Amino acid sequence: MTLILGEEQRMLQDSAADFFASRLPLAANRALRDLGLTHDTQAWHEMDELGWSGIALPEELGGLAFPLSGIALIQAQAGRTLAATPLLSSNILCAGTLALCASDAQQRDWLPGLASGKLRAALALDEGPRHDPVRITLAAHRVGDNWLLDGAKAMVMDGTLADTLLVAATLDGETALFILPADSAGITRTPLALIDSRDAARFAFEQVAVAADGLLARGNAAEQVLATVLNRARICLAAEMQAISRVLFDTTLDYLKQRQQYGVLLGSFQALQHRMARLFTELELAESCVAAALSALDGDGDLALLAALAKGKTGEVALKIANEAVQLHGGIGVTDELDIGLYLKRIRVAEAQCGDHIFQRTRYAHLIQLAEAL
Amino acid sequence: MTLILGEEQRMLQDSAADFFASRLPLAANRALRDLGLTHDTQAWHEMDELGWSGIALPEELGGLAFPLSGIALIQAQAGRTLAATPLLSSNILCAGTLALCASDAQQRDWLPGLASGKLRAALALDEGPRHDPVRITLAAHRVGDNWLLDGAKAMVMDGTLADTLLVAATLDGETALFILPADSAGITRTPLALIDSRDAARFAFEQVAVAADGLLARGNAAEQVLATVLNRARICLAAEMQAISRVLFDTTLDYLKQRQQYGVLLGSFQALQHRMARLFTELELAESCVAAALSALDGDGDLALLAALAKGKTGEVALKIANEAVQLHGGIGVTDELDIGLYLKRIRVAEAQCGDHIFQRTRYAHLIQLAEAL
Amino acid sequence: MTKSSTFRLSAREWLEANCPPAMRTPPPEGGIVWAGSRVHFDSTEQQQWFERMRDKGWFAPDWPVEYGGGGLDASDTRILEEELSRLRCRAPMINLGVWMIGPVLLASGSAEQKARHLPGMARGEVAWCQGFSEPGAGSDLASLSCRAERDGDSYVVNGSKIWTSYADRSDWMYALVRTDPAAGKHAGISMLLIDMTTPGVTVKPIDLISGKSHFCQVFFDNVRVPAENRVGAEGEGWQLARDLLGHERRAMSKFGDNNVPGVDFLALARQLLPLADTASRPLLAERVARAAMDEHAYKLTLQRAHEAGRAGQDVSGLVASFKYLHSEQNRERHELLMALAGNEALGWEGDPFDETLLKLTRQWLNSYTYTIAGGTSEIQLNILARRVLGLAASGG
Amino acid sequence: MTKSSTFRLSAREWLEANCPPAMRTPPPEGGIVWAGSRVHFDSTEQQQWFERMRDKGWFAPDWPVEYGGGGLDASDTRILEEELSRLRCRAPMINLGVWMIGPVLLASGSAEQKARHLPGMARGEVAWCQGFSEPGAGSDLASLSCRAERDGDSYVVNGSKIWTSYADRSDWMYALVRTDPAAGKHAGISMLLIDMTTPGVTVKPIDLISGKSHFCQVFFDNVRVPAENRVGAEGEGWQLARDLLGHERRAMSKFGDNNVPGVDFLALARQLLPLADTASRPLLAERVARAAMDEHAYKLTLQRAHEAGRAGQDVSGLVASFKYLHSEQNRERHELLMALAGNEALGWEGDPFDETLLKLTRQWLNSYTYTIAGGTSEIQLNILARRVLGLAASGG
Repeated sequence: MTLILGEEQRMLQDSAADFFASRLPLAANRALRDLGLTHDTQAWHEMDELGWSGIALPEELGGLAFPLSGIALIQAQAGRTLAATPLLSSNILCAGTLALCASDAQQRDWLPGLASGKLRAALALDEGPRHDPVRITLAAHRVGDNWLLDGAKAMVMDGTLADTLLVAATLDGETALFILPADSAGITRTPLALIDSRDAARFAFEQVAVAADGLLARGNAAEQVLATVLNRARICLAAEMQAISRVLFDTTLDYLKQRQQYGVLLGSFQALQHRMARLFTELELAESCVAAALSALDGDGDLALLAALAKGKTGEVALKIANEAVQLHGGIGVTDELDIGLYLKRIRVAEAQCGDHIFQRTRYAHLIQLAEAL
Repeated sequence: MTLILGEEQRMLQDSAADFFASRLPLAANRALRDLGLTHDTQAWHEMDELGWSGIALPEELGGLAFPLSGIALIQAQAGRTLAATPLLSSNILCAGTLALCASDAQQRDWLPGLASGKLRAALALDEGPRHDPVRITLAAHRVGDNWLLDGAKAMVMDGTLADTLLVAATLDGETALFILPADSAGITRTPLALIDSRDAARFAFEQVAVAADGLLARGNAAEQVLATVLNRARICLAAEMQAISRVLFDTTLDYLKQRQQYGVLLGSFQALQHRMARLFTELELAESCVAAALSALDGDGDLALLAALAKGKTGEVALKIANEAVQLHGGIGVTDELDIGLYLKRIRVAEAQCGDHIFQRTRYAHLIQLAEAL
Repeated sequence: MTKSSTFRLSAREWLEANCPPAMRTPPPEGGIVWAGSRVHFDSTEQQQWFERMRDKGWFAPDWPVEYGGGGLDASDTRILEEELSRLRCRAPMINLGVWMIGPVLLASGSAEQKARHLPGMARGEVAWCQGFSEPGAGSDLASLSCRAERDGDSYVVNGSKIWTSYADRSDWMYALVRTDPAAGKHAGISMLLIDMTTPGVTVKPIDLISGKSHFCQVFFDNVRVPAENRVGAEGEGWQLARDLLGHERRAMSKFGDNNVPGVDFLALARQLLPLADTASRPLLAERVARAAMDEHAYKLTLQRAHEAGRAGQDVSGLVASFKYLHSEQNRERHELLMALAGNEALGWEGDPFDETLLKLTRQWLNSYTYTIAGGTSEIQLNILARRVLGLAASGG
Repeated sequence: MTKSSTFRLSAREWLEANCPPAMRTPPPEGGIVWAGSRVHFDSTEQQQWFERMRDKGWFAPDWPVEYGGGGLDASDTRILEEELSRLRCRAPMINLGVWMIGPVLLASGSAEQKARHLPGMARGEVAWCQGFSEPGAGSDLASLSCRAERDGDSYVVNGSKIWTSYADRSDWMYALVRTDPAAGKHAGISMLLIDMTTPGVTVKPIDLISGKSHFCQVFFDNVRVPAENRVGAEGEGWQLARDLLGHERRAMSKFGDNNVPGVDFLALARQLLPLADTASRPLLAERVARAAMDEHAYKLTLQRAHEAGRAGQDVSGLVASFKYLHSEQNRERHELLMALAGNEALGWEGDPFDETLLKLTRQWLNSYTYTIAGGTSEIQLNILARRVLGLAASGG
């Protein structure tokens, strides 16, 4: 396992940084929010043209031969300017699932569209307030050649813009994964306005018919694939949160170095210095976890363990840094004018998505056989 | 419920403070430790003469008409000089149990001795590493007119010096409480050397015969009585820990005001100031919990809830203050010469006894119906 | 019957008769009348309650009748407050005139200032706002730089004030301005009464991370203020502000009494816990218990301070910790509820989300304000360390 | 074959032949030989290993042969260390002479000093201790007050040194003393070599909260030290001490390599968890997981710093955080194990307690030392804030 970036990774990181700085800088994303928009469709097409939607997908189906860590690197750079991308939903969660368990025919049906960005997919999984991939109640049953889906999904990220849905259901007591057009008959979609202004929707499924070839996997296979893509998503979210933490830390550090109070620099107050120094050590610990998880994303390391470690640690640290950033900025810290609030809100969403740091800690406990000890 | 002391309570508190300052000051308790002694027998007789062993026990059996909070007040003052007393084991836990559930005959047999200090009793309850009053495996069964006890008790406070044992056993799947002489045939007693140098022993019970009138209570009654005396003990331990926290806080504050480093007073470093200020607020919160629990000890307030609150909060705060006291004293903080280490060790023992702050928090969660919500 | 029991009975009787039952319930958000020239009522009951209290003189019960007050002595005023609280009457209005600047004018204003301004305050006809904080000054109020230059019979004011509540609905502002830049930090400050309709005054509402707010920024661009509108002498502003801020706690407690009731922490936690993933549930329950214990301990501390204070003990140290404890615990409870509510607390607005949880989310964002406004937690800790614990200032 | 591969092979061969298998296991507590005139061996193997390494010159492999060293160049010295580590050989002895003062004498000592002292160090015949810290000086080393007054050909030393490891078993001390109280804080300091048998030297071992320790306090009462025992010029002591402390990390890492293995955190936690009360168990498991995650993250950080350093990146900030992180995490793990072990961790000594848990208890008490010794956590945070984050010193 290597914990520093390779040459190719650095190049992708730099070009992603350039892209977001010039094409979707923070001001542009703030403007989108003020217009009530969740993303910039044209900019997404440009990302597609860069080949990002096809990262780590089969080349013969339009994919790009770049390892998965590429998406985490892009997501981190997007995090710095708070840009939304289609990559987590469409590539990591949905195309990733197809690549792992779909039949050749299914892959041919869906992957070219997803890899090129012609299709946008979203994963419909969570039903309750907290992420819980093992408690699925949306039910599937066989009727003739078709499947019928009944139930609801409370929070589907990118659910409003998605034309394709990947749905986790329960089928004869097992987990099953289906793929279907998002406008299938019987689906009611309700857009959600989130604190981070990103796209999300709530779904109701009433007797939704899915063709026979809409079933991607069931039972153990489905659970394992779901676990894998969720772990990958966790690492991408960790990379994003870590990038945001770094922006918030640096911004706050700069502020403390410039701002005067009672005639002295804020940053010269020892109580604040110690808080910043502690945050610095936390930030660096989290950075190492992300670095290791990036390796695991590319197959070098224990994916499940490092995903739990990275998302758990970055989530905890990001919340802490965001809270301190607001507090140390004082009054202006709570104004919408400052960017800190935007980062804070995004962190809250990323922290909740795919399991918050408490969830990840229980995962980690399980993986190191602490739960067995009980 | 009143949260400040009444006139009589203040008088008792003052006389206890005088007693420990003059008769068992910290230097004397340190000297006892260096001699390998757990307590000062003569001083204990003097406490008996002051009537303390009989507090809140029936006057006609030698008791003293002072409410139970008296013992917590004494224990707090004893805590300040780290003096051991017989009161928690003999009065609160053992005599308290007898007064609550023993027959008149049993009370006449045992209470006069306990109230006068002629007898010293200890509660044999804990069997595992952590306090757990519901997991009792020491077994009792009936054989003719007698009871036979089999099993072991891992940690009996004051177990070496006790002449009388109150034993929690399991009888036909229920909890049962027995009283018997500590030198009964079949009992093996192993003295323990603890970090706080107080008296404790481990016990093995092999076919220990207890006379028919050795059974004090069983089933629901036994469990309720045990719960009550444990809650009282928790409050006394909370009062003691709080008193120690205050000594440690004051000592550390004084040190910070006197000690120079790099030419300035340690106490002028803002990072340390903020830590002390936070500790101050924690200390005062804990103080209020103890005050409310003292009222509950005297029947005014929810005993179980306030016991969990007081012991949970004081334990958490005491550990924090003790750790900070060591750290802020620097190098000399870890020497045996300084008293801080003695207080630290006592806090560790008091924190573990009758359930640490994590245990108390789960109790509190249960009592406010959070567990039911699960 | 003593004089005071007589007053208590008559006050109670009057309130029972005149406070509409609808006004004895906690107000909805923004449901308290902001008194002033542009007063607006949401309901007939609100208007009745406002007018009856006004006509009784009880907007300012302890002010002299000549200025529109109720003419009560301190003891009867306290009795009236107890009765208002007993009946759970809403505050009939919010009025910084009566609560804040009024008492200062009563004590230190000129005869003309009293006659001109107090009756309007006491009748709730003029809305006042406070111009103290400035951008860039933070907690360090005395470093203010809003400039008032003497020009004949007027001052010419240039600069800006921030965090001014309801400036956009106010008729007048009492403001601290720097009249002598050469004098010491505190000595160069004076207090002016500024008509908000004067040319050159611009008000810009401030959006917070939690959304719209009642805070505004106010800009002064060559605003001419007659010199007769200066309270006290030149350079006395700092002392007057200190007197005035002595009334702030009382005023804030009235705000507090009538605050929108927050989400019920324990009730919501109990409702959300069973919905959590199995593995996290006991951990979340423990965190809830911990926060509940802290809150319990805090409430007991309020009670203990009250009892100890009545028994003549010095409780200044305890009292100095309240703001810190309350705001920090409040933050912590909101963080916890956010974790419990997960996805359901990510909503900004809109029907699909539960109303209570939308409120939670806004309150969570708002909870950041309380550890900053009115003296940051860091300032509170400085005060505790230095004034209460007696540690020397400034080592590094 | 290159010169270095030749050396590697011959070193490996020699070590395989000469390091007794028993010396290739981690030593028990106190199981490393403290070299010096009163050297003591616990076993024949220990003595063999000591004598063979001594005779090979490998106590000081990179010192000139004339002073009893091994005469190796830097590259071969590193190869030897790698081979020692590969075979898991114990350090054959602890010797502050070779590790700390020896290199300083080699660089800055007089010819007489080198000839007199170096061979005894290199042969492990003379035990050295370090006299830097003083009671009352804490982290502020330069405020030392131990006084050395010139009197003819001697200095007369008065004062006290504290935290001197193994002073009670040492033959000589290198000490910092104040030779010129009038000079600046740093400028008045000189370094002396003091024979511990000189009249007026008293050594008192220090008991810690965890029990007996190797630390001592050393008192000087009119101790006469020949002026020829001063290293370098008068007033050069501070600079020499800085050079010397540059070697400390290397020396400490050797101590570290041979440290008593601690209790295995996760193994012990797994063993104790099932014994905990049902309600606390998931909470304790979560705390264990959290500490394990922190430790995992720390180890990854060590690795990352290593890789980044090799790739030429600046890792000074990262490295500056290691001591703080390691000692604080270590404290936390011990606190946690104490909670898990409950009653069973309350033992001070004696058979009834499990040996591992008795060790845990002592280690817990010892864990307090690590956040204090070698620069407190507070000092570490100051360094991070000022040197790494670039925040200005001293606001208050």
